[in-house]
Amino acid sequence: MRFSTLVRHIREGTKNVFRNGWMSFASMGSIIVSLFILGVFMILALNVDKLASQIENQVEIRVYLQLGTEQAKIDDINRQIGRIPEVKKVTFVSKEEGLQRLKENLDPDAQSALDGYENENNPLPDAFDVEVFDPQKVADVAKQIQAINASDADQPILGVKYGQGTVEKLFKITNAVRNVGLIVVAGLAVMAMFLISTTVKMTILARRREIAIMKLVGATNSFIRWPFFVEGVLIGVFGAAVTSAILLYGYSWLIRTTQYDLGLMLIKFASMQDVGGFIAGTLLVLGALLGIWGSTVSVRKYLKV
Amino acid sequence: MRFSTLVRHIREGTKNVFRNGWMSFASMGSIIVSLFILGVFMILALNVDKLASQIENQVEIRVYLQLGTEQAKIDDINRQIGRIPEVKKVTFVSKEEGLQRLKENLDPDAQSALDGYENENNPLPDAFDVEVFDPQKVADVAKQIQAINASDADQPILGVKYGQGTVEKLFKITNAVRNVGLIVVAGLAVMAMFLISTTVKMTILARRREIAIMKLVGATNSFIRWPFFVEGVLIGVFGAAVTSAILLYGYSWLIRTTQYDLGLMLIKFASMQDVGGFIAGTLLVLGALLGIWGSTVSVRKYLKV
Amino acid sequence: MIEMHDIWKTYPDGTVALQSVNVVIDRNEFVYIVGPSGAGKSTFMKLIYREEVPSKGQLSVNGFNIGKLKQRKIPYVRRNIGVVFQDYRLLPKLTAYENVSFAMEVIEASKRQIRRRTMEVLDLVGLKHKAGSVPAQLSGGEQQRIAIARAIVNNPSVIVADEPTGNLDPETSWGIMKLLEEIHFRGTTIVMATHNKEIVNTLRKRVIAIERGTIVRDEPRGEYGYEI
Amino acid sequence: MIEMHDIWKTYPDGTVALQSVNVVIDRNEFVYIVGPSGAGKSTFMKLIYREEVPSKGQLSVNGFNIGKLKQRKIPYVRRNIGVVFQDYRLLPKLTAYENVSFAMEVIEASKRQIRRRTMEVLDLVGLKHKAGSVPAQLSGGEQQRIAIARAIVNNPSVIVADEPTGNLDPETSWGIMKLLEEIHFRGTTIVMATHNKEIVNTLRKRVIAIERGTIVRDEPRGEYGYEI
Ligand SMILES: Nc1ncnc2c1ncn2[C@@H]1O[C@H](COP(=O)(O)OP(=O)(O)OP(=O)(O)O)[C@@H](O)[C@H]1O
Ligand SMILES: Nc1ncnc2c1ncn2[C@@H]1O[C@H](COP(=O)(O)OP(=O)(O)OP(=O)(O)O)[C@@H](O)[C@H]1O
Ligand SMILES: [Mg+2]
Ligand SMILES: [Mg+2]
Repeated sequence: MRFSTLVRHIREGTKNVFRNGWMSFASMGSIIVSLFILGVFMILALNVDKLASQIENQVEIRVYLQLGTEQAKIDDINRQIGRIPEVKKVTFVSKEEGLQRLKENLDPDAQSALDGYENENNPLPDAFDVEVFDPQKVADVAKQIQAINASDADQPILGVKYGQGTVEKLFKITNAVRNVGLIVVAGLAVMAMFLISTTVKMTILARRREIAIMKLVGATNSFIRWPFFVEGVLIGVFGAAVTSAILLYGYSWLIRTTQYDLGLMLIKFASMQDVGGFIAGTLLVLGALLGIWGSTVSVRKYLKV
Repeated sequence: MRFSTLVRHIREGTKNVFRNGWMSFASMGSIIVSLFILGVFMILALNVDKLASQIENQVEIRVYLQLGTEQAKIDDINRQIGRIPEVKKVTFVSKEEGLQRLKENLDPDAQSALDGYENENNPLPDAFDVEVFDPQKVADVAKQIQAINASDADQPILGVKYGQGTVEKLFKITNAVRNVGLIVVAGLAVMAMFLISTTVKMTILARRREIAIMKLVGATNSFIRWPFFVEGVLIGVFGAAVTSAILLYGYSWLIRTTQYDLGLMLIKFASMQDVGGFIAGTLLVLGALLGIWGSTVSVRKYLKV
Repeated sequence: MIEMHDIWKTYPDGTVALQSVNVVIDRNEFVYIVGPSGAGKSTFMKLIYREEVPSKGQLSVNGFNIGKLKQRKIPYVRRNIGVVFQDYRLLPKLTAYENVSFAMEVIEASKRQIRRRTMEVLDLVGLKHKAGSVPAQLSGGEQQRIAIARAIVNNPSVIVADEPTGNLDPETSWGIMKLLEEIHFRGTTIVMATHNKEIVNTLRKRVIAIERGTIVRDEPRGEYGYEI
Repeated sequence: MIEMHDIWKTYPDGTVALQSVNVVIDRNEFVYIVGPSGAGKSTFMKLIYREEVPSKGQLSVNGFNIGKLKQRKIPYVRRNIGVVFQDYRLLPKLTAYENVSFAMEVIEASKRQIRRRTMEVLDLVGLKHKAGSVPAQLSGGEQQRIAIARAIVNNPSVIVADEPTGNLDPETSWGIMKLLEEIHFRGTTIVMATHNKEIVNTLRKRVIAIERGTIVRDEPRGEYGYEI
């Protein structure tokens, strides 16, 4: 191919975007709609993932000790728990600290209800907070800690708590959300493909005569394809750019307006830095690919004239 | 209009669906995609709503009494709480029942930890469970109950609990979910309108010549519009039927496969009876409207020949 | 029946297609419009069936003031005019039969009437055997004859034919001319643009010659030619 | 140069358009194809530039066996054939200039060459002043002349013209015929389907008459007519 021919193809492709006004607009519309939906779900997925790992990181085991366990025994148990390979960190929580925490969790009004339970009146047991490396191992580690009792006649461990099954429930929920999300994204991707291929087929149908005439004048297949290719890239990239702009602007707005409300619940959206580049990059690449795929692969059918 | 002309319009409209093969398919595709997305969000919304009201109904106030409060006093407080207009039901939970409930909430392994706390060793206070009519009034009612202390020198109420702010958090979450859902649905509806109007414009563009010729032969506007109307209804209704089928089949599959997992969490999807008719009905009406709107309103522009 | 007073037509791109055209065509006249390529013949015809509107001047057809016609009335004016377009304008997805019967459905004729009359005119143009073919399956001349059949099917009071024999061999052309003459004898006004010298010079009728947008000659029983 | 041996063409709907056609057209011949409407003239021409393929028989053009031609080779065969289609087939969104220059871009001519040659042929068909108009802004005859300009722009070795004067007035027609004759004198083979008796009988060339799909007459320096 001559260089001047390449220039011609790029010029033609660009011109065609405008010449086919409505058709270009419609193709771009399909791409925008598809990418928008995909983008929304990507953002959703990123946030669910972030939320899930936040929650997972908060999963701790609480080990309660018999009232009146001696300091030597406490240190021993501390060491024994620390030796379990899955355990990341063990923190001793004395009954005084426990009471303090309890108070902090209550309404200021209700805090006075705990007055008089300090020091020797403190009914709480001493305890350990145990963090594990892999949150999914929590149940297993809890059993191992409970087993320490077996080697000790004093049965110093009163109980091991890790949320009475809420952890399992939590994992079931986050896994379910992830799976449903995946299915929905896959379904929408198929819909998007259908949508774009339909638009493309309509565009091509409208231009079938045009392609036929070009062929009858002696144009080779690649000569016909090139401007379509350029057209596809332009439409795809532009569509993706528009989508990214809408999505990221909308997302930053969402973060700003919900900051206060959700901040109270210690829930935080994935930040713009985390999301922005990833979304824009993915959408631009996808947009270009969709555009190219749409405008070139489907031309093939009509090239056999 | 003669009856035979009406028959002719219906016949022509039906024929046109097939004559314009790809175009019809594309229009139907747009309608299916739009309705599908709308349907998914409708189902989501129905479930969130159901979940929210389930959770809301579970919101209760727990009123703890000072240790050793006499039966007469207990009955008196019971009556006072019952007199608050927002209160639906008051149930007395003795400390024995409280311990029993606590035990049931624990793992069988851990239940033995509570052995020895029965009867006179029971450290729990007596309590009331208070249900209110409107869950959003919980905080208010709690304050009124706490105020009973003010008229009693004994200060018989140890504390009033209703989830330490979790209720407020819950409402914030469910309201946020509802609002975000509404925004997303509105956004998608706009997208769907755009999508369909684009498809229609493309269809019309392809048939502009056809319409022009009809007009030049002396066809009135309504004569031209009728078959488009019939075509629109057919495409819209058929598209909606396909969408409903996909959605409801998919939903019943979802219910079936997650039944076991989610059943454990006491979470339940809205049933097919609740969802089925509503979704199918709404989609069919919307489909027909979209089809008619698409095929007739947009014809107008090209009727001025 | 057709009256033009100082008609001008300027297209949006600035092309002046007609300049100060004054013409009266009476009921039951037969008029040839001749002139070189690009003279304004098709524009002249398009004004009559209101595909284009005059930029200036007074035009009335069958008593209707075309310039001030209400949108709602246009179809009814057109129903009295049968048009053979220079580029045929057949509906590509309809068969030859449907392309013709369509024009009758528009005026809400009865089903039986439509069947009978459509087959009749297809026979008149010699294409009964091609009734089921779509335009893409017809030769150029065959498409032109379908266009003629559509124009005459409703027995309009005016027939406007833009080069109806452009793609026909001399023999078929004569067949079509005989058909038009017969229709003319039965009382139809015929306005026909043509380049066919032989036809114009043999079948002598009124000849209006247009050149560069102006009428340069208007003779009853004239000959082909447009140089002044 | 063009050789047909026992060529048959049956369209998918069963229409037999050509039956057992045998013809040899040499380099630098000028041939008229005549015949009534629907005889098979356009089909005959479509086979030459391979818009249609023969159902049976041997066809070679410029030494290529058209029936067995590889898809990849078709464009290069077509580049040596300039075609004037009966229905023009101009690209509706391109201007007159672009419609013509497009045929040169296809063969990757240089930009300067394209400019010069395109304006040259537009001038030859008398439409330099309409270079910027799209087909919808051109009269029937003007569109036809753009189609002719496109066919000759690349100096092909064969020109296949399907009724190139169907929508032209006699004077413009003669202009086009002079153009074709000049091109013919410079060594181009010309195959032209026509209904124009005057041209055929004045500008005497070889005449092939087709009727109902068969060649009924083939005379050097023949006259218009196809009855046996
Ligand atoms: N839609 C349009 N926009 C701009 N110019 C136009 C349009 N239609 C026609 N013209 C121009 O107006 C002039 C007259 O065109 P018209 O079609 O009336 O010619 P004609 O006499 O019918 O020619 P022919 O014999 O070639 O059909 C021509 O120069 C043509 O280019
Ligand atoms: N694509 C097609 N499918 C079916 N039949 C066709 C097709 N194209 C042409 N025909 C038929 O084949 C026959 C020959 O057609 P062709 O176009 O070759 O005629 P022609 O000699 O060019 O006529 P004209 O002078 O009217 O252009 C006609 O009867 C026509 O109806
Ligand atoms: Mg004209
Ligand atoms: Mg032909």
